[in-house]
Amino acid sequence: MIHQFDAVIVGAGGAGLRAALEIPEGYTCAVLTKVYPTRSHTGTAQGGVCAALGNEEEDSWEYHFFDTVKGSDFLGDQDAIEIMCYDAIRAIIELEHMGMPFSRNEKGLIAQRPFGGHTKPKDPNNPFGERVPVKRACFSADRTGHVMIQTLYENCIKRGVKFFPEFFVTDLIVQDNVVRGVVAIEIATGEIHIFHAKTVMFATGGYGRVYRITSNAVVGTGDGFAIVYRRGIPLEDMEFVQFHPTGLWRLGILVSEAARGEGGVLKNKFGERFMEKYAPTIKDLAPRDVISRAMYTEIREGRGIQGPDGTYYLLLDLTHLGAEIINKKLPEITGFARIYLGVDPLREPIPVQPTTHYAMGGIPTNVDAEVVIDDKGTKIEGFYAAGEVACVSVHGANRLGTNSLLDIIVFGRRGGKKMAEYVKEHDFPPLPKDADEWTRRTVERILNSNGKERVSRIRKELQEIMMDNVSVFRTGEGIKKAIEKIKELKERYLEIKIDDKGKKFNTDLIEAIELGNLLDTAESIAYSALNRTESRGAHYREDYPKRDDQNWLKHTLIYKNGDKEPIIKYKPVVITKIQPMERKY
Amino acid sequence: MKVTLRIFRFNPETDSKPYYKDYEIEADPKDRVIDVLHYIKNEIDGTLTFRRSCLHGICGSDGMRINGKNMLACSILLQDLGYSDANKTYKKPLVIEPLPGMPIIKDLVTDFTDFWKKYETVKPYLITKSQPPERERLQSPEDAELIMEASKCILCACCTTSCPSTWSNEDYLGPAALLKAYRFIFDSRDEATDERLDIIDTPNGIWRCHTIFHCVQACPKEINITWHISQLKKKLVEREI
Amino acid sequence: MSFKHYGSRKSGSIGWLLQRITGIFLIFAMVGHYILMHYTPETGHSYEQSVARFSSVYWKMFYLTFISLGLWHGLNGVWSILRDFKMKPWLAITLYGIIVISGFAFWVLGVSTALKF
Amino acid sequence: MKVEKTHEGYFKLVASYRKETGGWAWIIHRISGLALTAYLYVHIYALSNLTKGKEAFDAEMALFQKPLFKFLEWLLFAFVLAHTLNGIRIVLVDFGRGSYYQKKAFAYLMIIGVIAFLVMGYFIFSHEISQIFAGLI
Repeated sequence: MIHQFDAVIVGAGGAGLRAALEIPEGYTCAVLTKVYPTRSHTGTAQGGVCAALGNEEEDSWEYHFFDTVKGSDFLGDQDAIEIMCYDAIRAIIELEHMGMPFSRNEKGLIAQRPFGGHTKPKDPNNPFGERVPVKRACFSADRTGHVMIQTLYENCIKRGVKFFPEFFVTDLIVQDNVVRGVVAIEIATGEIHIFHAKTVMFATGGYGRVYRITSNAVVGTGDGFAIVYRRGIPLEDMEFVQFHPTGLWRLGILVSEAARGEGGVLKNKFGERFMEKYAPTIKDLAPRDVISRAMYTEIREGRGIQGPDGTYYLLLDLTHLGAEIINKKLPEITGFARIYLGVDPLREPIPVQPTTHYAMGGIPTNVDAEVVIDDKGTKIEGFYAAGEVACVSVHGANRLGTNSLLDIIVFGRRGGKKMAEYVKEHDFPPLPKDADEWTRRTVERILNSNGKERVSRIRKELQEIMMDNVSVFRTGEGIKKAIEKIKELKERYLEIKIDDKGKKFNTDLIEAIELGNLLDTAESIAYSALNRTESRGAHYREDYPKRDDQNWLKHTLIYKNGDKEPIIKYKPVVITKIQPMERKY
Repeated sequence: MKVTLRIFRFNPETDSKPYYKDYEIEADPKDRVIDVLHYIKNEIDGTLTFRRSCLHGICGSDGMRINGKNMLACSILLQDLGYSDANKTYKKPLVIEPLPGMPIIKDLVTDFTDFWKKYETVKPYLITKSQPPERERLQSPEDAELIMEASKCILCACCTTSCPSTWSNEDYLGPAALLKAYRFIFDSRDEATDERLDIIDTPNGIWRCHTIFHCVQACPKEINITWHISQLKKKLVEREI
Repeated sequence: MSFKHYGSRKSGSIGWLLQRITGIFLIFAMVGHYILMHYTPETGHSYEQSVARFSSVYWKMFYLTFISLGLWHGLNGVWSILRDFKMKPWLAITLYGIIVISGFAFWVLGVSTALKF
Repeated sequence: MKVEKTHEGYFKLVASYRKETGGWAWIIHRISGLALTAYLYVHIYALSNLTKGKEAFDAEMALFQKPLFKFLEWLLFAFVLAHTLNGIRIVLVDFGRGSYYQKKAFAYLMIIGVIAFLVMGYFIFSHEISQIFAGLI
């Protein structure tokens, strides 16, 4: 079946929904999502969304800007970061006007709390002097993302946006650098649909499921990354994978940074508050890469606690906070600890370990969410990307907590506005013949394949090898091992066999296609990581433990090259106001 | 420990009638029900179909009926269902069925079309008539607290499908939609209270609630939905008098 | 955009409230009734005493209220149970008719008994 | 999109869904309510015999003094108690914060109910009970 829409948005998370709100009346817009809109992963964000509102104490967007640049280990593009931090205040007020139920302070203003890496100078007259944590994260208890996605979805209903829930997008139709639509499988019927469009936005979220321990949803299989990568569009900075320090032990379920923002502390086997060693000034509120590394170091040096299954964890201690704060401001994570680990945070510390959390890299875009495929700014006409799948890059080598929710509402909106302009000025580009050929072939191949490999087995092996070799600490040797394994798995992937051969709601088939996406995404991560021979932000190479601004102050662009080794090119980092300096907390 | 899962199966392409299939598996008391389902799908029978996404009870995808009661498969451990002895073989099967009273698409997957229509009926968005201020609208912490619990709802449909009033009349708005109505009626910033009260004050609306508390027991986010609905009823009565 | 709701608005709040108010009244009335009937069975059940009670204006008023509210509470309850089910209009009207007519008939019977004395 | 409906029936669902306090209270309330309404009709009809004179009324009253009717009356009281006490719970839920303590409220009210039921049993059968004791002595 062929549909025609002026704008097609793939993914109904925060970025997709925010963009959909910008498509003007009179133009058709379809939002495709492989789950129901409110099920998207934005909803799991807990802690907050940052904006220098200054509701609790003196603050300025310029401090926010500085923190984000420093947090990114100076790899973030400063023009984009400036736009985001400046626009944050307007964006939050706008969300409030849309009806988002924020927590409030005594004055009736939006309440704010401290968050990892967000600071202000102790002495305002000395902006580059010593910095102290600042209350900057606007929140709604510990379900900020949940109320945000609900609010955005509510407003989409108000606007009458057309949704296609449970449509799994498999391919992007692009020819001569002009985007023409997408191909999707309607999960309920198994039918293949072509969406012919003037503009397409990818807001498909992250790829956490490449790793074994992850806070990401099962649907976070990197579909958007893999689709564009296969279509010859590069991916930027894929080596930077954020590990959140506090995932529930074994499960990886996120315990928000807000827990530390409210005063929680990390402790090792001996009950020491070990972050005092690694980040003497802001301690447990250091950025995520710093804490994750510190935790791994503690475990390696024998100060972790061994669980019955042989894996190690550390402790997040909230017991000193008191019932009032825990129940009022952190109810959600209290529930998680109780349900999943049988631990009552009021009385005992929570066992935690670092968990795969966020993709800093992604589809390269400019500050208007337009996809640019090289260092000269060549665009793919009509193609946009926003949210986790995009790399603007505002997060550089490491994202600060709360900046992801900010990213989606700021750049989702900017992308939406550009799309609105684009649909007014352009006509439908002709649809190439057999646009759905790749999808049809893939589906047929998987359904008819009668090999002996199980999808789940390959997926598990991929997740293991990535977790072991391409996570917090990396070595060239380890990454090479992972690459070899990925090659092997890709070959075995051609020999799979699925049990469900039907058409209707065939999740077996969907999972098989997703596995293909995981493999392609993993490949781009591993090659990018192998290539960058320095340590920066979340990318830590034990064989190259120093940051190397001389050679590596640049973005990686990785291009697929058939079955051969991918091609790697570079793009300069935009530096406007702040020159790279040593990053310590 | 050994547990038998008795799972509701129905494939519209091959089965004329739904049936139950037993799977005997090795599990740990600390496993979630969703882990066990994943194990079956991954290792034993790939045709088993169910929805899931975030796996920690915030996306609301995997609502199903487990041992006779609606809950999220990702938010319940086997040990909380009485399977707590790691060395035992349990005879009593763990019965897993789709949400009751909904059309069934396949296995544990149900059709949510009506559920979303009901949700949309109560106008689930802030309506304001006055010009918004330059900064945020002010709201006291007490007023914010009033809608905090209601805004926890994850729209998993566990409540609505557990309500006997929905079973007898599938057009009843149901707890989820009424809770959403509460969320906006009691939002100090909303300016369409009257319009909203009219929507729920119908024979298929709030008056089909008989405080049976099935919704409260089913809610995975522990929202006291009945309390919120009783506030709405009082508001409606106040308006009439 | 309303979802298949039938009937008019304002279709329940007063009935809902009255059901509760009559319920509360009936609790007290029932306690009195039971004390009379069982705590003092000798006087409560005799013909003379019953006739004497019915002859008193206050008792008459009490019984009339009791019968009226009791019937209303009971039949409104029955109707609200029936309304839980999706009914074709003709069935709804028929059942409603039966309830109203039989309720009225028994009300007349009860009232006439009380008013005889 | 065609979806197959495989509904369980209403009564089957009510019977099979795992019920806690609220569900049971609701079922008890409905059944006792229906029974009491039916009884009200019977009661009004029986009372109308007052108009037929002393003989007819006394004959009827004598009938009600038979043990079987006494037992039925006792049973009726159980229905009255269940409906009345649960009615109190419903009013607490509707007008107070009863939603938060409805399970406890139900438990306490039902304990009161059982005690009241036994006490009433003593009153109804006091004549028979004293006879039994008289026989023993």
